[in-house]
Amino acid sequence: MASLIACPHCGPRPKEEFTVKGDAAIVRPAPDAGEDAWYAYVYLRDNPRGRHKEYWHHTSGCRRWLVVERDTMTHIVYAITDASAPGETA
Amino acid sequence: MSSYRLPKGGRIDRAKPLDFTFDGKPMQGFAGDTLASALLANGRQLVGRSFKYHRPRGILTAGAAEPNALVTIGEGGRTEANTRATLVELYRGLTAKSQNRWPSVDFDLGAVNSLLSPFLGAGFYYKTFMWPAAFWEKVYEPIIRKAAGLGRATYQPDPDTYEKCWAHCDLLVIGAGPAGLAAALTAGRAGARVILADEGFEPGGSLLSETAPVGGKSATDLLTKTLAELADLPNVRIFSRTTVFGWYDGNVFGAVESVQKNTATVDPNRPVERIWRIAAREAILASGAEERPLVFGGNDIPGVMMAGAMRSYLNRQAIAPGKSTVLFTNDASGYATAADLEAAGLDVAAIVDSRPDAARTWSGKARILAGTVVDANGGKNLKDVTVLNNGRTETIEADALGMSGGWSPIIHLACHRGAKPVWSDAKAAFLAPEKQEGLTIAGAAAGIGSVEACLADGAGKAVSVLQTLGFSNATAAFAAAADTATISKPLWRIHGSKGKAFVDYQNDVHLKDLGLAVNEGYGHVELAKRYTTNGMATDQGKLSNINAIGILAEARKVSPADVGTTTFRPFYTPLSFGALTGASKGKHFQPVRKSPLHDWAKKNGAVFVETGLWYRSSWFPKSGETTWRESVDREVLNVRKNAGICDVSTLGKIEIFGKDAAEFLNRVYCNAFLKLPVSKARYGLMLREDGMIYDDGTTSRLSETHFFMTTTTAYAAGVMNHLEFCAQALWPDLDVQFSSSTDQWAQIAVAGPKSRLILQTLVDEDISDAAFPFLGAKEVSLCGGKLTGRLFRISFSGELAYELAVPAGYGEAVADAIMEAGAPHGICPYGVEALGVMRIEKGHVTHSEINGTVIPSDLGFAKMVSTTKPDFIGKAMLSREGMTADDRLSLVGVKPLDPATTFKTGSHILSDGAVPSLDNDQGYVSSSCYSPNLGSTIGLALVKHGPTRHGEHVTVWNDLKNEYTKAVLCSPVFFDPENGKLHG
Amino acid sequence: MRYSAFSVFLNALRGNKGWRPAWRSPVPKNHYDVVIIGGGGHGLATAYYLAKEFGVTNVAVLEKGYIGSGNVGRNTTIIRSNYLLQGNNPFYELSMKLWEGLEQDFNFNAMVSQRGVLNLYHSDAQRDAYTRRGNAMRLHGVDADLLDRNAVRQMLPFLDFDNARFPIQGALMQKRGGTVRHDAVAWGYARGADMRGVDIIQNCEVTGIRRENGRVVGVETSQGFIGCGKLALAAAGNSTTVADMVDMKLPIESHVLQAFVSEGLKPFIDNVVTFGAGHFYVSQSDKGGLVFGGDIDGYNSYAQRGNLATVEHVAEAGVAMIPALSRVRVLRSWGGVMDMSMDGSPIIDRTHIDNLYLNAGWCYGGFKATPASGFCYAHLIARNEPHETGRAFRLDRFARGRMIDEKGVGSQPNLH
Amino acid sequence: MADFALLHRPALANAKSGSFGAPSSNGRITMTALPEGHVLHVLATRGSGDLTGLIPRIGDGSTYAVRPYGPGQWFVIGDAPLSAAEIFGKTPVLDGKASISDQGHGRVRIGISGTPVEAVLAKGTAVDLAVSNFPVGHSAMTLIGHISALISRTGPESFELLVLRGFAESLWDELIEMGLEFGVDAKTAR
Ligand SMILES: Cc1cc2nc3c(=O)[nH]c(=O)nc-3n(C[C@H](O)[C@H](O)[C@H](O)COP(=O)(O)OP(=O)(O)OC[C@H]3O[C@@H](n4cnc5c(N)ncnc54)[C@H](O)[C@@H]3O)c2cc1C
Ligand SMILES: NC(=O)c1ccc[n+]([C@@H]2O[C@H](COP(=O)([O-])OP(=O)(O)OC[C@H]3O[C@@H](n4cnc5c(N)ncnc54)[C@H](O)[C@@H]3O)[C@@H](O)[C@H]2O)c1
Ligand SMILES: Cc1cc2nc3c(=O)[nH]c(=O)nc-3n(C[C@H](O)[C@H](O)[C@H](O)COP(=O)(O)O)c2cc1C
Ligand SMILES: [Zn+2]
Repeated sequence: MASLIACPHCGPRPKEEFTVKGDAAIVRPAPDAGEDAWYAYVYLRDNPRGRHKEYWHHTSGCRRWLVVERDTMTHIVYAITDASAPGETA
Repeated sequence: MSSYRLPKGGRIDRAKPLDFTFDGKPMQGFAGDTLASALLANGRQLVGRSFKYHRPRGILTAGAAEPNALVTIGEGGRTEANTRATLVELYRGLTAKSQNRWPSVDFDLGAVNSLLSPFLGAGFYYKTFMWPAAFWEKVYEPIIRKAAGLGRATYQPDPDTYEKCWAHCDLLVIGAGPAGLAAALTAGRAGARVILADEGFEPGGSLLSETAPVGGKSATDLLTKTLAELADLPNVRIFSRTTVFGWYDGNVFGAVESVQKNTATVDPNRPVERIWRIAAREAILASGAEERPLVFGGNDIPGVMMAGAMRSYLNRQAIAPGKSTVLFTNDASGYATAADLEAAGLDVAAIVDSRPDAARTWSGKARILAGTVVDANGGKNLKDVTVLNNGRTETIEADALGMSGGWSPIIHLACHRGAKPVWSDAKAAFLAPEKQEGLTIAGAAAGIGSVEACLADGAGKAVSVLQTLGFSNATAAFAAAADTATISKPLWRIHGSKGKAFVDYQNDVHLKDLGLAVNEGYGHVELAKRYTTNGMATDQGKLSNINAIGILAEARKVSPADVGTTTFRPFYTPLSFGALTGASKGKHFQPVRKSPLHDWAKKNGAVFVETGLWYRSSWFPKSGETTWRESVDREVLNVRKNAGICDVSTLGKIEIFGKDAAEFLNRVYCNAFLKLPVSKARYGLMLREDGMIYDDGTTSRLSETHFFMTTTTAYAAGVMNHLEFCAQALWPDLDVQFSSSTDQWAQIAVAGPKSRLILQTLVDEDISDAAFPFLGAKEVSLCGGKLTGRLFRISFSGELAYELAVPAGYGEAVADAIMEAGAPHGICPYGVEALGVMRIEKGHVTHSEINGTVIPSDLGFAKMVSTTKPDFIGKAMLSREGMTADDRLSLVGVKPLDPATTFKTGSHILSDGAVPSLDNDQGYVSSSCYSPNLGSTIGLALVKHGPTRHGEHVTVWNDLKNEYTKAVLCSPVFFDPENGKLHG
Repeated sequence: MRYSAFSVFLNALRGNKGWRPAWRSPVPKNHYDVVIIGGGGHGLATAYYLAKEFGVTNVAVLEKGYIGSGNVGRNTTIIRSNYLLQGNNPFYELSMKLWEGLEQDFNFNAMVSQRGVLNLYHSDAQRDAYTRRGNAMRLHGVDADLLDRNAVRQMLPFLDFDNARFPIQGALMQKRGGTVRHDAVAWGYARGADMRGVDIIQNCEVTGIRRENGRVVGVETSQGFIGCGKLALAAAGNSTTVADMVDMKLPIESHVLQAFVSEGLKPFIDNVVTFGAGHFYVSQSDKGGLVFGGDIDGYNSYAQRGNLATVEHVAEAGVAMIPALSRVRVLRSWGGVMDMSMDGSPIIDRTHIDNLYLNAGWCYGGFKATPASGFCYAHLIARNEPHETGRAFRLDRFARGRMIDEKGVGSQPNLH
Repeated sequence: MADFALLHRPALANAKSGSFGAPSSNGRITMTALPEGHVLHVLATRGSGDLTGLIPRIGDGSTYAVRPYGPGQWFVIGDAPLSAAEIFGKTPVLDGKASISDQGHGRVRIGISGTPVEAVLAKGTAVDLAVSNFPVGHSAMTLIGHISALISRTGPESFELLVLRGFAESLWDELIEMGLEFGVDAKTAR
């Protein structure tokens, strides 16, 4: 996938400009959420076949963390948003 | 010139003769020849030997699918094995050699394999060579490996250069045959940005060898006119000699342009090959169709050729295939070739047509036999062919045999992103989806036969693609036309052959191998491929796969639709490492990052070491010093006695701004930062969310809302990304911003008892212990206000020490000034080696210890982990059982009992007298050095129950070097444990 | 039919008409004692050892494609046991020992070729890490040698010793490491299992797992329901998908790793060599192709194909290591979908359902593990008790803080 | 240290200088090490709104002094070096809406121009530099080969690159190589 990722701030850029971190669907639990919640956050993944959200950092561009939503089987990209404002689609 | 070159005709330039050699023999061709056509012109049909049986092989095709005519071209570092003669544009001075033969291509001892072929059937090696067990590596495999491969590569480095580029367009058209030209012209006229790529050295595709009129006009005129118009359109770029090798996600196409593969005198200013990554909004694949060979006995004898290839050689390079030619066809193509041969005055002995019901409108001289060629006969060249005609066998003398089994659309690229080809009974071929997101197939690649229909299809499809791109004005450059081509029922194999009937020429897979695969349970198309190696040669089954599928279908008694194809994968044709590498090779493999003090260090005699992309100064040898240890020992002793100066500019530096900066730092470090006073530095530990230490460094507060963080050199980029992640993704409501200032500051450590004295001569403010105590951090004025810098009183060496940051461009001037000011005090420059020694002496950890599997308590930092902060990265996971278990490896010092003995980093620790075993493994030495202050090797080690074992005798075990050192575990702080010097 | 030089000879004289299928294509039975999901190396090896070593023969291996269509059929075939950590090292050594006798054991020539694996190092820090690793290996009796620059140069003079951006300082070598003909491993185990009564069922995709009273009773498949006494997952790359059928989340992500083969060349490189200053490793197949690979593409993927950027990255490292590769042409690239676990190490364990077993998380290194994995897993399934050697590969190790993290990069799978 | 001479060492002091590559006289590439003046990295404070009107006020008023490259991030560039005090003096203009990080030494400017300049840069960056897509005055932070840099178009056939000091020489060398086929005149002297 991702020969080009359309950064909402910079436009289409090649994968080499980005750093990928992983699942963006998981939410960091509250500090006191308990062992299970933290174990799930740090270690367990849905790893979906199909639509998946993940974090990409435009390291060699605008240095924003993005949430890329794409299909893990076809690599079709549905949406790319800034991680700070996940509601908006560019 | 030879009798094979016709006296006139073709697109060659007879005014430009080109000398070349084949197997050392001088030959001549013309501009416009390929190596293959030039070899044919010189009467050379036998050009190679097959992989397994070493069968003599000739030129089979005129294009990318060539399985036989593989030669080694070039000399020395330019040696290129397995090069398809059919794609090499002839040039003056070309040297070509045949392959996989010994002693010569005409007489090859390897051909005995052919006699053994009953024993060497598909997969024979899986069933034997197993006994005795030791024989595989010693006897069998070496023999097999010796026989492996076709050409021989060179070990010499490549003298030429390569590069990689990006290109952008609205429409990429792949293939400049009629369909592609029509599409490009249509799009070009509409004003779209167009790239038209074709692997040939002349655009035109099949038009280049077309003699029949197209739409009533000459094909050549049509081509010339179209190319001229395209050349005039500024928005159209034509990439000749450019093969599109892969279709990737995001509609990026990989293409390789051969820039200087057509010359023996390479211009060093230009690359020999160039990769294009083409970002196309839309693409049209107009790659044409591949003619199918027919599977009959002896179908590999030199002289047997694809009918279309024969036609192409005849019309493009004026080559006669032989004196007497037979055409064996299951398709109209054979007739077109026969007609052109006769028109050129050549003798066509017969046209053998396998289609019982073929409606023929043949008006030529050659007789037509309804039937099949069952065997081609001959050794190193074709002598005659055996034809089965209405149950009657007839032998026809011929030195050339053209075959056509119909056409397969070239859909390779259309399947690179997962699309599966679907069998079409109507087209008797596998077709890819005609339209996928970003890619449309046109022309023969979409199963269209006649030229007019291809032109119309290319133009029409371009119009609809352009409409989706918003070019609503697009109009087709060619009028609609019905496809007049007929499709024949496929003929997968010929029955009744005596000789070996090859399916995959290069890998010598023949009919029986596929039968065997089915019998043995490997009938699935993918298993058959792997078991027989059909389709795995350098041509990737361009010719063989379709017939193999048909044969498997027959053997399994199913339709080709049920067999399906194997997976099409990049690359469309093999691609050189050099092209893929581009300019990033040798010393340019990765860029160099230089410290602002690089030249200062160099001038002071530094020996450099690669550290990531940086070069860091390792040590500074003085004349008379013969080993690095001498220099390092001197530097260490001098720093501890007088003073030293060290370039620490490579440390990561991050400016952190914002009213929530303190809160932010409090969350990313495990220790407290909220209340760090302005003008103070603090050592911080940054954990990962799983509790492991990620990085360490000092962070200073320059104002309420401005912090300055340092990271380790190696983790600078990672920490910056991490901070941005935390700020943008985890806590977007915090007001905090980051600016990397690693390159802004030349950072200079000045350490040693005299460091204050020396620095005070430069720093305008008072830096006495009272005014500027340990962990002070502030902006300072230098040299009477000439410059502003930042001064930090921090120490990695354990000495009274400072780090002074000055704007990078002034780094050298300031370093010189410090050297000058320090000269009377005995200052010396020191490198990272001495730094390493001093930090080990002090028990300070680095990434040798912080290796991603340690938590703060492992390194004695338990107290740094805040118990009061509600949250910080890594907090939650620290309480797991395994993180609190007391058998974790933890930090100790280790030193040899006998200071004359030594040990190395990476040695393991065994309890005194314990048998070496993993169970007895107590840990390992993570860092070690010779300490000139202690007069002994010392080390830091991570050992089970480490801190409780000070004083215990152990063996430091380095079996790799047969070094087993008696040692004692001790405190990791070897030097000045009271920190007297630090506060000095 | 036993395979031997003699049988090849005999059959050749009879026109090679006598060969029978290497394994049957049975219609699935209604019920098996053990059903294994996944006809890759591990699933087939498990079946083989269940039958051969533990006498459990009423076994079916269900494979959604053809056997070997997964990673066993698309890996770079490297075997080695040069592991660092206590949980890994003995396990991979057990595997190496099994490789060493495998062909005679299952009567199929898988071309186990112990041609030596060299890991180059380019810095003092890398040398130190290899010293630690090599000694860990030696502690367990595994062969390891630390070569200096000259020794490497003697063996591999064609590496870049003169113009390298990151000069080669030496290498950690395991002589017993090498390669194995990947497909033959699948085929050999399949044939061996089949001969002992195991049903190998291809084109049979498991689409659901039926449970009654908290126990697995069978699987829904594209060929209908198949009952089982015990169910064993061995669906490398798709483990989470199958686990999801029983609502089990795993510490695993699926990632794609690409591999490549060059055009066939006369003998060019004898050993397996791994670059230390970039992502590149290479060996030459017995056919003559240079088989090589690099880093994973880095994002979750269930598509068996990769990215051009990664291809370039690998080629760049390749030429940095062996400049003469420049004129060698790459023939084909492909991808495999792997389970990347959160510490880079595998899982062989029971699950919260007491007749459901898990074998997963092999990352890019599970081919070499095939024999030991099959053996230990068969032990676990047959005895309901982990084999001594695979004991550390527990599923709960993350929750317990007992990760087996060779690389030390933590819970980010794309970094392992 | 009264006699201390505050010598500035340019980042490209030792970089290659002269004419390289093809001897053609038309369509050559010119590379120039631009003055190491001031480079201010300006970072918007959270929630500070649209600052497009504000940022130019800390610049020197020259064309293209302000180069936006990401949300809330700009480089403000000029030929004159600024002291720490001068930079500090600008902060009131920003009224707490943005912070300034001095990058005057951390980032180096390279000018590159000539008829084939787009073709040369296309050997490094995936940004579509066609003037229709990347007009004069446009800036983009991107990778050029393996090095990241801010590309700004300053004319139909001229660009400026802003690169980290430590990488400047490497990028300089790479640009020369990329231009060889057209011929390059590289000037480090000012
Ligand atoms: C490119 C590449 C290179 C590698 N190189 C090496 C190497 O050099 N050395 C090394 O040790 N390791 C290597 N590996 C890793 C190694 O290949 C794998 O770890 C190992 O093969 C995994 O085990 P397996 O053989 O059982 O997997 P697989 O062969 O993938 O078997 C799993 C099977 O399960 C099937 N399956 C999945 N879901 C279902 C379902 N629902 N129903 C039925 N069947 C299902 C799949 O079709 C597949 O056939 C590499 C991997 C890749 C991708
Ligand atoms: N039944 C048939 O399909 C059939 C049969 C016989 C002849 N033809 C003839 O074939 C022609 C078809 O025209 P067309 O335009 O579709 O095809 P074409 O064969 O004329 O042109 C295809 C061009 O694409 C190029 N090409 C292929 N793959 C490429 C790649 N990956 N990268 C770069 N270039 C690549 C080839 O070099 C060739 O020049 C017509 O003249 C038609 O009469 C078709
Ligand atoms: C060790 C090894 C060697 C290979 N050698 C070749 C080869 O010589 N020719 C070839 O076409 N493919 C070769 N392949 C690649 C296969 O054709 C195929 O691409 C791979 O097994 C993945 O399967 P797929 O492409 O069908 O998905 C090889 C694969 C492996 C794992
Ligand atoms: Zn961006």
